[in-house]
Parts: sequence; structure tokens; C-alpha cells
Amino acid sequence: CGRISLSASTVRLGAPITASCTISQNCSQLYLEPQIIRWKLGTEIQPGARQWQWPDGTQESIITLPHFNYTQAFLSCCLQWGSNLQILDQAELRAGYPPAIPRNLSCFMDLMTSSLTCQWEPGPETHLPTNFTLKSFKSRGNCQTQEDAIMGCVPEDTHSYCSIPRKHLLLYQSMGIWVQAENALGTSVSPQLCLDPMDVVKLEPPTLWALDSSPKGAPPQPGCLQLHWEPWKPSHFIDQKCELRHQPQLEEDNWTLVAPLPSMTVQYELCGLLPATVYVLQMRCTRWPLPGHWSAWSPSLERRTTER
Amino acid sequence: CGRISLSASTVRLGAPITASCTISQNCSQLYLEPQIIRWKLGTEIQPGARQWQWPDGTQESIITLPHFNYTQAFLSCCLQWGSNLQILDQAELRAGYPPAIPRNLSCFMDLMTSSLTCQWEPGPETHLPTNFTLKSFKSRGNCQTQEDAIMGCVPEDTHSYCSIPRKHLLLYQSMGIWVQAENALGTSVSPQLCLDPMDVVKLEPPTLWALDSSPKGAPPQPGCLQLHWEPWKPSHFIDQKCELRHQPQLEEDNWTLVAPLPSMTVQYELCGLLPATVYVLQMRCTRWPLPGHWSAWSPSLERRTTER
Amino acid sequence: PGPASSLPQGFLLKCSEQVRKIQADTSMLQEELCATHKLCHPEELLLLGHSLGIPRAPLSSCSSQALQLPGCLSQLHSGLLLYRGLLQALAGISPASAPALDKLQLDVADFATTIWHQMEDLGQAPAVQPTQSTMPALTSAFQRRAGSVLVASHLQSFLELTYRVLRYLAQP
Repeated sequence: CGRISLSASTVRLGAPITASCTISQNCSQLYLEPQIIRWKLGTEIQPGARQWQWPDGTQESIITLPHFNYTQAFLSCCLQWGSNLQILDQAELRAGYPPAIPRNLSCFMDLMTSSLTCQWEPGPETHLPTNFTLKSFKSRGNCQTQEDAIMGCVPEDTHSYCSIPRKHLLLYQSMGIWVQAENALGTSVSPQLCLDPMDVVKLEPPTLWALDSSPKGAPPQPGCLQLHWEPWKPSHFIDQKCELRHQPQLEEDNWTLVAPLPSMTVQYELCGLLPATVYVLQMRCTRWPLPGHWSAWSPSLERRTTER
Repeated sequence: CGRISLSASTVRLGAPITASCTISQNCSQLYLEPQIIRWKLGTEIQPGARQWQWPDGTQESIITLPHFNYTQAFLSCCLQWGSNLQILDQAELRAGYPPAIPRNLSCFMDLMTSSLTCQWEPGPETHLPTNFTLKSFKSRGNCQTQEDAIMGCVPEDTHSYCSIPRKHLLLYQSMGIWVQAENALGTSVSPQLCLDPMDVVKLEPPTLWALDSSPKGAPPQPGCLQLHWEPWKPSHFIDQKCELRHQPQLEEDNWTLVAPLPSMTVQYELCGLLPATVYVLQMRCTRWPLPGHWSAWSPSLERRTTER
Repeated sequence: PGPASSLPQGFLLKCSEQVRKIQADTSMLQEELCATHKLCHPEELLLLGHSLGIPRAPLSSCSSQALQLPGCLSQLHSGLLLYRGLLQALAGISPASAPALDKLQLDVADFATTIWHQMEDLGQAPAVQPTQSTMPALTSAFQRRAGSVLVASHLQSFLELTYRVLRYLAQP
């Protein structure tokens, strides 16, 4: 009976939209004397439509909404019939913005799930359904050549991160990674990262213990602490270096750093501390000499040094 | 080289198991002088095997374990070769019990998910992988005739309940339901239920309010309370009857029952109570006059009756 | 005896409950269509319904002046099959409305079965169930949504009339 056609069903916010509605000949014969086609945007009648009749009796009306400022609305083509306005066709109009370039793309390798998780900032609200896809390919060196494309990773609804499963990864080789954002008004891509998943392994902090006696079983020297630490178990196969920081419990942010330290020791004597004082100690490690990220600092260990 | 064949890989706990191991001719030529085939159950050597050689040079040994009392063990066929015993083939043996008849099958219809959930008691441990399936068919009257079979409902691991989705149900007609349990040693079926899902709807309790004034706006009479209640919203389409119980707050289990009550009222005046006393009131409803289960009692409503 | 002495009390009680259940389902669908697609008034879509040829189910044999039980049950059954067919033709209107539409379809189908079984018990059921009449062609998403609003509105009137018939049949 009635059919709406649109210049576009999705436009930039504030842009014009032109719509036409044609009422077929057999519909007009539904005992309707020639009629003005009315347009409703939501529930409001819209002025300014131009209407004419084709030789074959078809009626057509065209309307332009100069500045469409709703993110979503229904445009209805109507005719008066009986006591109220009859809707003959309805089109859903949407307005918003093309996707901005996704920023701050960063990735880390999760050793427990062996998956590479990348996150990004999606940019300002577009008001339109926008699909993000994490794209990547296997490569070498600085990712100038694409060897095999990897299946696109589609994040769960509204998430701004995605995890590429182990079976799609080629460890110890470079891979090119970027994010693509797409909606009805356009597509944008983030700058490309080039990284080896193993270079972005996320390390959990090491575990730090204080021992009550020195190796020969004697109590620790005044102003000294006997320490032992172990890197995070799943990362034992990775060569690492660590660093220790300590400060008296009552002080604020006055850390003393002891670095570099090996990732494995049987026993380590830390001296030069004030006697009979409670110290707070923390440790972190990083893959080394191969590249990697520092782990977070370990939970604080609190220990009192012996009297003089 | 070696091949074990068993009388059965799964037996009742304590039953005998007979196994034979044949060592092919070309295996015995593997510079092995004629040898005694040894059997190991787990790590223990088993005595009492009988061995002979076939005309074609094949060696065969047969052993019977008179009372196999492990729920699970590995039986190995071995030969001495070099310093230690070589395992040529290995079979997994299992023992347990056939499934008992599932008992106490009961079902209820969840109005929110529109699914029929049935639960049962699986019976004693069988020590064997046992599959339970909730089987059902559409029927009429007292389920003597099977009209359409319904897809078996397989519970999630170790669960003793299963939910038949709405699309498999025919409401307001009888359906036959039973549980089948099956493992390597046998199959057992529960007695069959015959029910209309709507007759086992699980009703949530009604909501009970106390009103501060009587219909004409006057404060309630001494020893009276103005009440209002509403059945659980999703069950509004179901005709129900309800009952109210009340007792002074300090008393224990000395309820007075007011029944039957309609499921919907604008206002109800409950009198005959002690004045200036705090009462605890609860309400429950059931489908009526059509069959159904009583809902649980509603949470307690506490109200103080007015002074004389 | 009353107009429906041959109908068991249980049957009438079940039918009344099924009608109320379907009325509640239909209201849910109507609320969903109004909320999601702003199609809230069937009277705005009469012309469209006319041009699409969306049928209504007759209940002429059920009028209290000239109640004719076999004919009434048969019209109830055929009407329910018609509405079930219309609801199936409207599948896919939108993800938001799909659950309400599925639930409604299943409840309408089950009510039709309740009526059919009773007709069989009364020996009034024809050998073969009536086939589904042809469904209107709904070519656009809007026509399916508008069609749903109209079908829901027609179904509510059908159920309203059915409920009055059941109350009349339940009179002693």
C-alpha cells in the first residue's frame, strides 16, 4: 500500500535526511478520495512535504528533515482514514558518528591460559551499533611481511578487549596486531603493533619469605634479614631478574632499591638495616635478558630486625 | 607384539575376570628366548597364569582373577627383557554395581522459565560411569497411550535433576515421565509418573500488607487488622484459594488458621484478636479448584492491634 | 440442563485458565511492540491491515443467542489454529519480541489441542484436523511488526469473546 524509501537510514547527527513515500494505485482506490500524505517523526507531524500524483495514479510525497538530531527515531508515512491517521509504512532512522580511531592498543600474554589478550580505548560514543575486531597476522622481524592471517577476534558485547587463543599464536615470532572499528558511517583502524607474544608475558609477582636463621643456623646479624624468594611458578622456565625494595614500616614512600637480583636464590642476607626496626619488603621480577614486562610488586612482607 | 583380550572389561565388584595375552610369533623372535609371560595388576605380579605355545609359534597365557575387588585397575601383560619387565599390552579393568532403581521422582513447573524440572534420588554409588536420562512422552488421561515421544533430557554432570524446556511440553494434557539409569552392568528405570505440568506449578507465596485505615477511612477497630494481599504476579492468570495464619508474636507455634480465603481482595478485616498486641501473620495460596501445590508461607508480617 | 451440560467442569476450568494465560502473553507482546517499535495503537494500522489482508477468526456459532456447541468448539479450534499460523508468519519481527511471540504461539497451540481433545471425546472431531489457511504475505520488517500489533489486537478480542462463552457454558 505505502512504501518509504530513504536517502540513507543512518546519517551523521544533525545531517539532513530525505524520504519519499509512494502510495500505490490500488491502495488509493481503497475508497480514499485524493489525500494529503502526512509524515510523522515519532509522534510529531512533520511539515514541508511536497506531493504529486504519477500518471498511473500513484501518489508520492517527498520530505527533507534538514537536521536530523535524534540518535534513533521512527519516520511514518500516513494517510487520514476514518477518525485517525493510518500508518502505511515506517522506517527506523538512526544518527551518530563514524568510529574514532581506537587508541592505546596494548597486549599481554597470559601464561595460565596461554592466550594473548589485547585491550584498547574505543573512543567517544558513536550512538550507532559499532563492531570492533582485533585483527592480526603472523610475521617476522618488524612485521613488514604478512605470512598467515589470523582469524579476527571479536570481543564479547561492549568489551574493549579480546583474547586470541593459543592455537592461533606463533610464539617467539613477531605478529602484527591492530583493531578495526566499523559502523554504518565508516571504518577506522588503530596503529599496528608488532610484537612477539612472549615479549609481553604478564608475570605474577615472586613469593618472598624471611628465614629465622642464617645458613649455619645462627640467628641473623643485627640490622640484617635472611630472605628467600621464588619466581611465580608458571614462569620458572623463563630467565628473569628481580629487584627488592624496602623501607621502615612507619615511613611513607621512602623505598630503598636493591637491584638487580637473580630470580632464584636459596638464601640472601640483606644487611645495612636499622636494628630492632620493623621493615616492609616487596619484590618484583621481569623476563631478562629477553624482553618482558615487570611484574607487579609482591604483597608486603613485614619483618623486625634483631636488637643490637 | 602383545595383545590382551578380556572376558569383560567391567564386572560386578568381587566377580572373577579372565584375561588372555597372545604374543605374536615375530615378537618372540625379537631375540627373546622362550619366556614366561607375566601379568601385573597395577604394580603387583599376579600368580596362577597358564601358558602354552601355538603351532605357529604364538605364545598365549591365560589368567583368572577370582575376585576382582578394585573399582578400577590396569592389568598388564609383560615379558622379561633386559633388566626389567617389559609391558607389551595393558587393559583397564573396572568393577562396580548395576544402577539401582531411581527413587522419589518428583516434578514441578517453573512459571518464570516455563520449564518442567524433575528431580530424583540416584541410589547408591555404582563406582561406574552411569548415565541418567529423564524420558517422557505426551499423552492423555492416565497416560495409557503414548502420543509423541519427547526428547530425552540429559542432566548436567552429576546432577540429579533435569529441566524439560517449554517447547517440548504440551500444557494442560497428561504426560508420562520416568528416569532411566544405565551403566556397563545394566539399566534400570524408575516408576512412571503421569501428570499435567500445570497441575504441578510451583507457586511463590502471595504478598501480604496491613492497611492503616478501614475502607471508610476510620482507624481499625480494637482487636482488628485491615489486610490486603495479592497472589504472586506471574500466577495472576491462575484461579487460586489462600489461607492465612496468625499468632501473637511471643507465642510459639500456636497458629490460628483462617481459610479458605479468595486469592484477590481489595480489603479484608481480620477481627477477634487481642487488642494492643503484636501479631505475626503469614499467608499461602494454591491453585484451585484445579489441582496444584500449596506455595510456601509468605514472609511474616508483624502488626500491632489498636488499644481498647 | 444448561447449554453445555455435556462439557466436563474440568475442561471449562482449564479453558478459562488457558484463556487468561494467553491474554497475559498477548499483553506482554503488545507491551514489547509498543516499547521497542513505538507501535502502540492498532487503530493506526487498520488501513494497512486491510491492504495486507490480515484475517479475523469468526465465532458466530458461539453467540449466546444462537449457541451451537459443536459449531462453537469447531470455530474456537479453527480460530486458534488461524492465530497460531499468523503468529508463526510473524516470526523474526525482532530479537526483543521473539521470546514473547514464542511463548504466545506455544500457549495458543496447547489451547487448540485442549479444544481438539474435547471435540474427540465428544465424537465431534472431523477425521482430519483443518488445514491452515493461507497467510498474508508480509514483505518488510515494518509489515511484520504492524501485522503483529494487529494480530495481537484481533486475538485479544477473540479471547475476550471466548472467555464470555466459557462463563456462559459454565452456568449450571
